[in-house]
Amino acid sequence: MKVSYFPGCTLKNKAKDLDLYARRSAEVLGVTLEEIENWQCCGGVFTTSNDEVATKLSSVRALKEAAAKGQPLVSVCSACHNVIKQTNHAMQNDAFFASKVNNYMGQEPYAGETTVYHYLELLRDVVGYDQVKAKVVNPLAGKKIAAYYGCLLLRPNSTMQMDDPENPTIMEDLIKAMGAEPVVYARRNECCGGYVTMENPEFAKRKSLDIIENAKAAGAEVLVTACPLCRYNLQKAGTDMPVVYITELLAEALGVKEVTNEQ
Amino acid sequence: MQAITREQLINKAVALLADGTVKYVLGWKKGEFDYDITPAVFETAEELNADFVWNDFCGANFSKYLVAKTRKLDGKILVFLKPCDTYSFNQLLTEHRFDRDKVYAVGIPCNGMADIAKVKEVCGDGISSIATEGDALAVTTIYDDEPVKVAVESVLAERCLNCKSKKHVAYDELMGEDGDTLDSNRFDEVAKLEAMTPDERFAFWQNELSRCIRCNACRDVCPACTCEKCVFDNPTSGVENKAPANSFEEKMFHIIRAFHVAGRCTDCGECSRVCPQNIPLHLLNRKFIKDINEFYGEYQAGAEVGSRAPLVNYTTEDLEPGEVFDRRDTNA
Amino acid sequence: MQVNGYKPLIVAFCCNWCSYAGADLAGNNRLSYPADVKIIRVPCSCRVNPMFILRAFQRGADGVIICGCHPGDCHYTSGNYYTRRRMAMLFSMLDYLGIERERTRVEWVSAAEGAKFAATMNDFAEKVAALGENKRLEDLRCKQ
Amino acid sequence: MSSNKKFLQEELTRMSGVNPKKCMKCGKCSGTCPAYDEMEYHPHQFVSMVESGDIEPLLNSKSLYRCLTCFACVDRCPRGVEPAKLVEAVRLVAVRKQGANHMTANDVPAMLDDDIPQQAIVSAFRKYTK
Amino acid sequence: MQRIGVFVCWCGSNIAATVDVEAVSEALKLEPGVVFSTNYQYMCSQAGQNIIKDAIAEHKLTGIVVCSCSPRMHEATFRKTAAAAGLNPYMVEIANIREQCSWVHKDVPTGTEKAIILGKAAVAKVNLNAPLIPGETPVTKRALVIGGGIAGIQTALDIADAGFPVDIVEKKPTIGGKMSQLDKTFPTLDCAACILTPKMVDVAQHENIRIFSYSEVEDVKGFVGNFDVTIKKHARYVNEAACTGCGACTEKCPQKKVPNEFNLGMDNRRAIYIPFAQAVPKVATIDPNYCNMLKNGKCGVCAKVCAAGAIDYTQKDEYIQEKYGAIVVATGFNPISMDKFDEFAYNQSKDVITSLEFERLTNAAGPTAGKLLRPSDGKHPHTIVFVQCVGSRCDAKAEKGKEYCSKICCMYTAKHAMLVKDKYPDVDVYVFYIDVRTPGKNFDEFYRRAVEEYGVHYVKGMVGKVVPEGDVLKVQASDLIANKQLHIDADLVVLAAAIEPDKSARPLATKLTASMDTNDFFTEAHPKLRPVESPTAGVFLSGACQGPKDIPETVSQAGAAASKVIGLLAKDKLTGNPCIAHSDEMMCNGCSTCERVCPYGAITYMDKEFRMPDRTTAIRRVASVNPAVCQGCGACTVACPSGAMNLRGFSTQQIMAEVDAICK
Repeated sequence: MKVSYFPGCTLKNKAKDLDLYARRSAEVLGVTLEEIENWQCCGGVFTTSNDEVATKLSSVRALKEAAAKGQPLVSVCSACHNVIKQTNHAMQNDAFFASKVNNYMGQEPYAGETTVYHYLELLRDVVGYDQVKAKVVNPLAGKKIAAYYGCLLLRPNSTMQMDDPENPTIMEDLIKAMGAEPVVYARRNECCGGYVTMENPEFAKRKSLDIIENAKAAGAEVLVTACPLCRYNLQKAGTDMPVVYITELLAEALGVKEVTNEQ
Repeated sequence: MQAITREQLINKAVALLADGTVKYVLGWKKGEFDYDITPAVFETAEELNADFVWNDFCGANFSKYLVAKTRKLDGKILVFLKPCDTYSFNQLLTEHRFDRDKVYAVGIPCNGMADIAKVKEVCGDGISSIATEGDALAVTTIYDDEPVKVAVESVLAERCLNCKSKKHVAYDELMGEDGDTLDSNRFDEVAKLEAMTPDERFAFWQNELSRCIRCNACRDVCPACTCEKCVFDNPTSGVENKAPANSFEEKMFHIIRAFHVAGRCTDCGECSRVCPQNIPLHLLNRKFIKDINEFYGEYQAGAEVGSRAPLVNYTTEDLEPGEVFDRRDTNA
Repeated sequence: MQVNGYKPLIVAFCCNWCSYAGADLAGNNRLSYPADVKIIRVPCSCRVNPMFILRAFQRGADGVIICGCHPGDCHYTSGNYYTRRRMAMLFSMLDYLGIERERTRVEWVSAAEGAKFAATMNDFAEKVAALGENKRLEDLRCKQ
Repeated sequence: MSSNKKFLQEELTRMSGVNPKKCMKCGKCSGTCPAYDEMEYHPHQFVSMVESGDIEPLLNSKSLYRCLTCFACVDRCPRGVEPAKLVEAVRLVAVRKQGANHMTANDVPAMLDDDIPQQAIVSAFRKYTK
Repeated sequence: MQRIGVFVCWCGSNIAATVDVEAVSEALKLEPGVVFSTNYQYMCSQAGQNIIKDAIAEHKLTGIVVCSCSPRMHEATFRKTAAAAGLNPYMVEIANIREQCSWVHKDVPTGTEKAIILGKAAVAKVNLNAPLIPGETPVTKRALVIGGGIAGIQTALDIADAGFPVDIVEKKPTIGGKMSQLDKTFPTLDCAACILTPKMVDVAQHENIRIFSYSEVEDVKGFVGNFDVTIKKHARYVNEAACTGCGACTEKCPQKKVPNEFNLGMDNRRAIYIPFAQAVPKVATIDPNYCNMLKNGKCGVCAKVCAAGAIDYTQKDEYIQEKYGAIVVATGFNPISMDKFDEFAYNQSKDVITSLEFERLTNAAGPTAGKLLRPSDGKHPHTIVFVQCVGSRCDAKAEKGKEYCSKICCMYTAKHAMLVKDKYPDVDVYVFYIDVRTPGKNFDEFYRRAVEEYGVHYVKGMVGKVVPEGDVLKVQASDLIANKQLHIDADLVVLAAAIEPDKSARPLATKLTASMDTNDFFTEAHPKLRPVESPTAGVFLSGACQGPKDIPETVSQAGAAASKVIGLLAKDKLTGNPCIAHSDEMMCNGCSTCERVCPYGAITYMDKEFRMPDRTTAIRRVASVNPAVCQGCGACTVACPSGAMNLRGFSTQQIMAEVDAICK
């Protein structure tokens, strides 16, 4: 099947791995990620104020393009997914906001018809973890992997509706499907410090250390994440805990990691 | 032009009669003219071949006839239901008005029905025959032997132009393709009236309702009006009246009738179709439907069997009667 | 009550348990309201049939008010909730037909609210009187 | 409350969609906030001060730029108050003023290192500037 | 045509000062049907009543109108007067010319004019009155109590002591309910078992009480005084009469790994079990989900060791039919699931527990024999954090918890804190609260003792996150008074979970046609004045099924419900209010509209054969009103589109006649 794909600025730049492994793995699983034409940066964060219109237009453009193709819109970056999903939710539920957006955009009005998936949801709900498991050629047996969700994947739950926001399993179940052992720890949905790292790196470091300590205490050997900023903050904490993108592990398990490296 | 042909319907009916599934067929029959089609009961293939009619004037909603027919006839009845008829069918089942086991319902698609008043606007009075020719009607009048061609689309009834659903919500068997519920503009007319001043509204309705001759056709055809005895026919009800005595009584009749069917009316539009004075009676019912949707949440009578009508339901947070105006005024 | 020389006729339907008792309390406390208001006792506001209201207008009433227990306090637990829906619908329809909104009202009056009863009736009578005679819904033939 | 305060209060509740009157003052938002120790005014105080119209101190506080918009308070509030949306609205009122950007392009180079993802920069800009 | 007498009262000067009573009685003489009209100083006096009685006899009156004070004052008086004179009491109508006329209007012409109109309306109504006779129904002198917790036990004992037979239906294998799981009770700290188990024994030994344990109500038909109930007795695979409760089977059963629900799964029981030592009835029950014999026919150990030969693997569910005059609902409550609150890590750590689990942990008969040990590693905790209001007082839109205050948590948490400090004074105890709610006798004193004498740390604020790390629970919370965020390393976290009605309540309410609120608590007939009766006649409410309650409150409500039941069962016959709805079968459509608005479930339908106008016959569905259940609100009369439904005493025709008389 083919789905529309919104990579986002960071995946074209500092987080090329996240993007490449996601595409490679998807192909193995029978899904082609079709990049949206002329996509623009989502802005990184969703501005919750309902009088903020212009900051959400790039998301609506991407959503409309997917709608025109009749495809779901998929992103890998947690931040992009959060912004797009919240924008789509607002288009569906806030008629006043939607009318203002549609005034800006002109032509065909958009009312939130597109289904928005995070890459993980695509794997769980469309492809199916059974299918993932069946395609694993290089099981990550014996690896104790701790999933780090951060805040953006799960919250606000009323909009994101991805998983139990306090005790999620979507990444753990994928880790299991890849043949590794998931490590559950309570701080996996606490914030890493996010963009405040720009102004206050010490603070982000403290937050990230708390998370890493908690994962370590639970026996984690490696942390996985789907967000470049989370990965950055966790790595900057300066511990020996490796932090990798979940797509990288997936590519490894599916046996397509080396292919990408050779290129 | 309808998607299903007369022959297909007759073949279906004959087959069901032959294999004993049904004993009777409720179908359409030509009346005095080609356009005043009336419901009729058929029992044999011969009768069907002779008199069964299916054309762009078969608007009659058969659901209501099932109340009397199932009670009277001692075998299973085949009924052909257009999408809008199925809503009335369900509503009557919700109200236990007939025995479902005595009915074999065949859903048939409908492309909309013609409005004879609109045909007459084009061709004038004195119509002697109407024949369907593809997407057009060939209308012959007594004044002219050469038939006038009228596109069916141009004379569709108002209720069909604002069709709410091409989807059948009840049937035992479906002929042809099932459609979807539609986003119709059926409340636009109501909204237009709401936007008028009270004086304009009063003038509008006075003009319309003053034409009422109290023939009771609207009541008699209405699939929600199946009362064993109507309050307006009941000498002990205190509101009995047989004929319009004054301008108030038409209002009383029409308000009470609309109120009695509120939450039960499926918006089939039969009332307006049969009104000999062309009073847009559906605008009263639609007003209630629109209010119900706005005040108590979307509700479509007959969409499912057993649903609880809004007027026999409540929430503790319902709006106050005094607030209905505030609400409209701020919406307007 | 007279406004511009017009004395209205007002029919008030009061539920036995709350509003009728509230009217009695207004009497006990000698709180006056216009004699134009005539009360009909019903067991519950949900006993009020729209036909009664139209009948009153037909026979020359200028205003009709329905009083019941406050929502949640109905003696029969849910009667006034039905009243609320029915009257919201009926009033909306009358308005749609071009009838003056001020001629109909629903008010919740408890048995303890004698003062509210009197104040409500004063206010309602004044508003109805200001509208003058009920020409639109009145039946000339029935009026003597 | 002065008319100016009232206007500001109404503006904030309109922008955020938050009704501060729903708050039952349990403090769970502040109990859960990861940036609590960085803030002079804490999430529950934002709610309480907007409710009482005491908004000026919030507009001038650095706390506005410490909220991570991690939505922990939004998801965990038992009353559905959504404090983070209120913080965001106050911040927007602050930065929408002429020349009141919290961060400028000139500030950025000093904050960068080789690894920092673009996402962090655009996010900070969206949060701190207008 | 009626022969109507009109009697205008002066009420001293109360009426006569503002209303020309003579003019009123004269004017009403001219009304249709009126054959006699008079006025008198005090109609309610003996002399006044005699005037009425004499006039009824002399003028052969068939109906009377009294123009006097409010019917709420003297309608009953004048009805008795009429009855004494041989007139049906429902042929009396009152025109209220005092409270609603003379007292609210100032001048005589106005008052008189209005009094005449009110009199005319009453005359118009009486013209259409018909004699009414209240219906009578017999009462089955037996009560059913659904639920065998402390509420059901107390209600059953009180009814049985008054001499009426009572059946208790309990879905668990034993009665006792939640109270049997508790350790101590507030505010006296006496042990729950010590005060409950004697009552359970009383129930078991009472000659008027039968216990149907491991049973549920399957179906309820009938109405007040005459309920027909089907009770489903689940197969327990043990002959109750033969079992001596010796417990040999429960020791020998090889299936040892069954989570013990009595201890909330904190330890295991066998597949054949007696829930606890003081269970009533003390009879073993086989759990078919775990028994090897029942699952695959291999084992049979219990049958071998049972000296009484009580084991019966072939036992089937049994259905019992019984008639009752009254039904008491006492279905109780449960703590809500903590699944939606995992920021407190209930599903991520064994050491995060609910308060009910804590009760079992401190109970001498519990899984740790009363020693306070952590479920994860059996170590003594040193720091314990209690979190109040978990899932209570939540916004409805958030769809996570309950909107209401669960009422009992503040007190039991103070109790828990005190119990901990009592046994282990070195343990640090924190209680995070939003408000401490202690309305009750000796309640606030109790809570203050926890703070002042026991040194429990009460912190105003809420826990935001619990992080299990290693063997500690890192608790992050706010201290609103200190305006600080606290970080506490705890060993045990106890959540005061909101309580909700038992899941069996909703289907039961449907069977009883009793109404419920949106939280599934049963609704009372009147929130203040009839708090233990359901709006459905003959159905009474006891305990937490009506709303959150502590033990003292539950017991008092249980007693109140019992007294209402006793009052009902003491009657041989029930006399109804004759002003009730009735349906004209000829006009009824059988459409069920009336049934849907009836708050009492008084309307049922039947198929009836009718002769049609064309001389054929047809079967039609028609409504029928149960006169013992209908309360006469009239909601059905307006819902009915055909007008078949009418209300006696307030008929459509009568009210229309009043309207006409007023508007004439």
